[in-house]
Amino acid sequence: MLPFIKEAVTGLFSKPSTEAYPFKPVEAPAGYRGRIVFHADQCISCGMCERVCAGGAITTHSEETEEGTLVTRRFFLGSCTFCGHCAAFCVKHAIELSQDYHMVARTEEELVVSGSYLKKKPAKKAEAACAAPEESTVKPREDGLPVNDTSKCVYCTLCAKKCPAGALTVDRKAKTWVLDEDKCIACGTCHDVCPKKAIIM
Amino acid sequence: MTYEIFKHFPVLAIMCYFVGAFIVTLAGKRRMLRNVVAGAVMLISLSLLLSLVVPVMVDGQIITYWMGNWEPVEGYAIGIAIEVDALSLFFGLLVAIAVALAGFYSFRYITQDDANGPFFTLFLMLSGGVMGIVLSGDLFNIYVMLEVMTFAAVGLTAFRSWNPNAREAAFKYLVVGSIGSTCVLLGTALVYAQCHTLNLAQISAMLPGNMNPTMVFAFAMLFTGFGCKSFMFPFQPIAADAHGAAPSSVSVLISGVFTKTGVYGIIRVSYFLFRTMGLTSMQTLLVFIGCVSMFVCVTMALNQHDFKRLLAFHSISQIGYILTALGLCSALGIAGGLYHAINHTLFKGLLFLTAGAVLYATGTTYLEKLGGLARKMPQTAALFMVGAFSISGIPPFNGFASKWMIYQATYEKAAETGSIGYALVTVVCVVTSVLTLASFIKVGQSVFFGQLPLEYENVKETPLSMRIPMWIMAALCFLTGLFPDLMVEYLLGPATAAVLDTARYIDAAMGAGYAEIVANSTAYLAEPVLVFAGTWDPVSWLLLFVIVMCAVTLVSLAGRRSRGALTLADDAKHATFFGGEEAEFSHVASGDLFWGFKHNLRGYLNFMSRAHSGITNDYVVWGVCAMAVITVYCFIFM
Amino acid sequence: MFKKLIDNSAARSPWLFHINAGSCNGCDIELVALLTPRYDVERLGFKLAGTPRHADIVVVTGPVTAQSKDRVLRTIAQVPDPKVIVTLGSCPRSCNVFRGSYSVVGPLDKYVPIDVSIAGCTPKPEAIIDGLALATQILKEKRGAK
Amino acid sequence: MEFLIKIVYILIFPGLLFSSVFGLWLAGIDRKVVARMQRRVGPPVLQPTYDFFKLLGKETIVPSCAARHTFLIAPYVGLISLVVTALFIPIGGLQAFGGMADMVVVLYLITIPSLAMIFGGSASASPFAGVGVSRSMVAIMAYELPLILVLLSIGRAAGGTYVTFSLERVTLYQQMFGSFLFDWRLIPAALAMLLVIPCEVGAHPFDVGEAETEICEGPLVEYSGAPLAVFKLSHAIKMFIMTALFCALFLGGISTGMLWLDVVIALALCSVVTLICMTLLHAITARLKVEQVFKFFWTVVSGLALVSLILVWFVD
Repeated sequence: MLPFIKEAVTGLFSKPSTEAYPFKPVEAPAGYRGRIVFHADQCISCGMCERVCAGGAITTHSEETEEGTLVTRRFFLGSCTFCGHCAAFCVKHAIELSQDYHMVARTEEELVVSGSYLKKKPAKKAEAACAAPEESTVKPREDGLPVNDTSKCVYCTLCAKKCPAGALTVDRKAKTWVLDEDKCIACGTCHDVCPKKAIIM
Repeated sequence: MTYEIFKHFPVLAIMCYFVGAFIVTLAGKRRMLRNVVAGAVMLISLSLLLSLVVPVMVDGQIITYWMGNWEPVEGYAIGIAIEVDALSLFFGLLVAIAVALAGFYSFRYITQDDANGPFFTLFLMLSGGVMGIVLSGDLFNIYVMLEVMTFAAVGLTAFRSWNPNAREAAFKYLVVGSIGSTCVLLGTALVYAQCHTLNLAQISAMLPGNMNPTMVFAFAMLFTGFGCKSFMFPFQPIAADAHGAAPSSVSVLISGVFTKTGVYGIIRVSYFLFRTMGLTSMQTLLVFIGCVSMFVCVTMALNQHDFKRLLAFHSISQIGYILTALGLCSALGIAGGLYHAINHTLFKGLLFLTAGAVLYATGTTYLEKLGGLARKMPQTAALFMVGAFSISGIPPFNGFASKWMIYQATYEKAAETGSIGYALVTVVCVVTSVLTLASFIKVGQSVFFGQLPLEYENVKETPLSMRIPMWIMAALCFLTGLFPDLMVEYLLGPATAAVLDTARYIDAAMGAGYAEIVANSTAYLAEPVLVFAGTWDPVSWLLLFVIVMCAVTLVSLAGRRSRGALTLADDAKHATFFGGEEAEFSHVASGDLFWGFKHNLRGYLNFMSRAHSGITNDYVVWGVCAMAVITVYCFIFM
Repeated sequence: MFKKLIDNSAARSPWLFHINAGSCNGCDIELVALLTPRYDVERLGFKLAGTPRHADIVVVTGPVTAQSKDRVLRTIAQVPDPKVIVTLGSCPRSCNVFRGSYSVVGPLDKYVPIDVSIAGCTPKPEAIIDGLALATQILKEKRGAK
Repeated sequence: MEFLIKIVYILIFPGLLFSSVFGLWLAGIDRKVVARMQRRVGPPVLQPTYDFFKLLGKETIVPSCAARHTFLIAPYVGLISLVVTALFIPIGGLQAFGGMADMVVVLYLITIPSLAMIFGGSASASPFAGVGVSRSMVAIMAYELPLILVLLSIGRAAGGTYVTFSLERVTLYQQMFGSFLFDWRLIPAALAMLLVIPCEVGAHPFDVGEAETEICEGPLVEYSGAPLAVFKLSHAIKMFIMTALFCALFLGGISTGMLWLDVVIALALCSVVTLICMTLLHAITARLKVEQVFKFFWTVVSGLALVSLILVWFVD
């Protein structure tokens, strides 16, 4: 009993350990995963974020316009677990979890983070495609190893990352996709993970 | 003498009941006629006694009536006397009021039972017997009336003879009651052998100071006998059985009136006939028995699952209060005891009548089965609460006024004698009072509040003819609590003086100066002057209450406008907050209430429950042991 | 004047009632964290009430499970007016990761209008304080509307 | 004139207005200081007042299976009897209705608010209330025994060779011979009384009946709006009354000759007693179980009070 009394009395005469929060702003600690910030201009529409989102918070809406496809990516914070998977999987670092935790809303719309960008129609490529329409069609190989459809590939490197045998080397800058046929075990992982369905087996 | 005419009233009051009892039988199955006769009898008797208030209570007369005009010859009373002093009239009034109210209640209540005929005969016999005891001035006459009363009560207990419990209770009652009657008869015979007279006044002139072993034995017998009639500890289990089984209006009589005759007998025996009350040992004995009765019975009451059995145990608990107060042998104590006696008759009567109302409406008094009746029977619930508050001594009801006097008296006695034991008596009284409150909260929670079981969805309020007597009793509970000054001045004061002033009683019967010549000592056992250390002034208290109530009502009315009308709908919003299934019946059972209390006292409570085994033989053994112990005690200390 | 007094007091003494509609307990713990010396919402007059009858603000956590739905709705109905319904965390707002489960029948706004939602999984206590402050404001508006 | 003075007593000075204001203030400092002892900032001192007025403005819901009249009347009965109790307790020698049978009256009157809560809760037909009713009643049974022992000790000590039940005499005696708190025979009784106060008020660690977390505030579970406000007010006034009773019984000897100064001192003492017996206990203890409360009061606390009674009785 006595130690408690001592504690209480010393508590009475010491400074309270309470934060003065609403009157004095408080910063979230480093590493806090708060409100999602979407840099739409960096998005390459690989759709990885949407696929890894556990809460199903990310939706994509595309609209065809004259200049190309207007892609709107919508992050509904009310359904978000703030796990950070989308940010981790985004190769372009277009998604970022900020330290802003003031996610209080009266309506649903206030909880939505969205960004749109215009995916231009590939005008030049289209001409090239016109020139050699047949060549661009890639057929599956007969030995079961993967083939890359370069017209679809965005060189996101996901297939290389996922490849269990390390048979794929993808270089984003050089836009190359090289398969080491000796290492490949034809497991099909690259085919499964490819967001653009560019790998054909 | 201007009061000549009043001389005949007491005997008429007694005879009224007996004559009425036989006329009622003649009425047969004609209910109206029967009710008229019984009602008239009860009202006549009540008004006869009320008319005696002025001469006896106010003017201090003692009315003596010699049956057949057999007046004393040469200082020996050879005739049967009816002698009414303030004490007798006090008890007489109490009897008449309780009988009248219980009787009027019965008119409707008893229609549920098919056998109508014998009820009022027995009822009036019981009333007449009780009235005979309290007004009589003759020891053997008292015995005869005691027997009349006991057998009528046994008959009434077994009245619902289709109920095996009732038959069993009546049997137990008969057996244990006989112990009491035997004791009284033996005591009476011994006294007659010693004094050659049966007149109370003459005995009380001759006996005190002339005690010999025979008389000590006679005293022990009379004391035990009347104690048995008042169901003091250890005779209390019989009361529980009898009250539980008898019809409620009869329970009113058994609890409110029948037990009072025991108290009256103890007063007459120990304050008048033997004047042993002056002895410390005697005071200790009575106070001890009172305390044990009140504490044991109140804890037993907490353990009960039946409304009426619970009330029965409370009766004895309250009798314990009365005995404790009377055992103090001080004016304040006697006044407090008598005050509590009349209060007990009123509030316990009221409670038994509400129990009867519940039984009438639902067919059961089993606490675990009932619940939520306040919504269906709001008036009965209100009446119950008046009764419960009165018995628990909540101001401003009457129980508080009398308990206050008892606390005061016990504590003053403690200071006077310098004995800390009496201070502990005060503590026991207060604790008992709290436990009483607890057990009535248990009843309130299990019967009137909480959830309403589905089978009682169609229960209706009791008929008006049953509610009127209850309301009268409730009003009396309130009034007797509100005007303790008037009570003291007109009822308790004279009665207390009568208890302490034996010389006047003797002189009134035997002729002036008789006491001085014959009696050894006519000194007061205690100063018959009521001294209050403080005054309890409920009227100004009530004034406060009314004013504050008005203020609060005004405020709440003012607030109500802004809140809008209170709606009462049967939707989720107005359902009780509960996490379980919607329709779940979740009433806290009466047995589970006060678990914290029962858990701590489980050793004691289990012992007590086992001791109240319900076996007649056990109870007889208890009674005989009590008789033996009291006898031995009297021989040692007198 | 009396009305103004009551209105002012109402803003300073919002009592909370907390309903767990199948939450993982994360939000519940953060709500309780508000009572700790560090956050101490009692200084703003908030108090965790034991029963819906005393509450002004109902705080719901968890996706509404099939088992809890009836009880949640019943309890919300039992809060006296004016009341504000606050959802704490993502679950009651959208069922979050539990969406589509056979046992989840949420989100809450299928059944009752939500006044304030506090997002986060779980929200930071400061965010909860923000949310409750907003709820208090709404409470005031509702009082005025009445 | 006398009637007017009575009205003033009832409505203003020790009565309704004053006891409400002071009670709410006591409740406020209690909450504030508990918070500070736990190193929190704590609510403003006026917080109970805000709560009270807010509740006045809320909707009152009567559950459909409640006994309506009892449910609605009970809080007011409790409040009234508390206000009336306030009139009987001498505050710094000022007793609105002196010379009455105070001690026993006070003993019984202060159970009425708890009783009102019990009957009101019981009338609400909630099973939580049922449990709360049971627990509150056990708490009453628990503290009543030590309380009467304390009162008897005081009555004997103040009565000299005689005994008294009059608070007025107790105060007078203390003004002549010094406060009872400094009488060594009565120190156990004072300790017992300090423990009785939180139990009577329903404060930690003896608030078994109104446990929010376990049984949803027990008897109060179905109350909302104005009746609840009245109960909260009663709770606050009870704090005032019980501490004032303690001051009258044990600290009545302070007399400066000026009535108003006496009253102010008495009120300050009330606050101090509140801080000691309620706030400190609240800060350092957790809630006991109901059977522990009962056991504690019937053994330890009653034992203390009994020791005092015996000392007062046999030692001069």
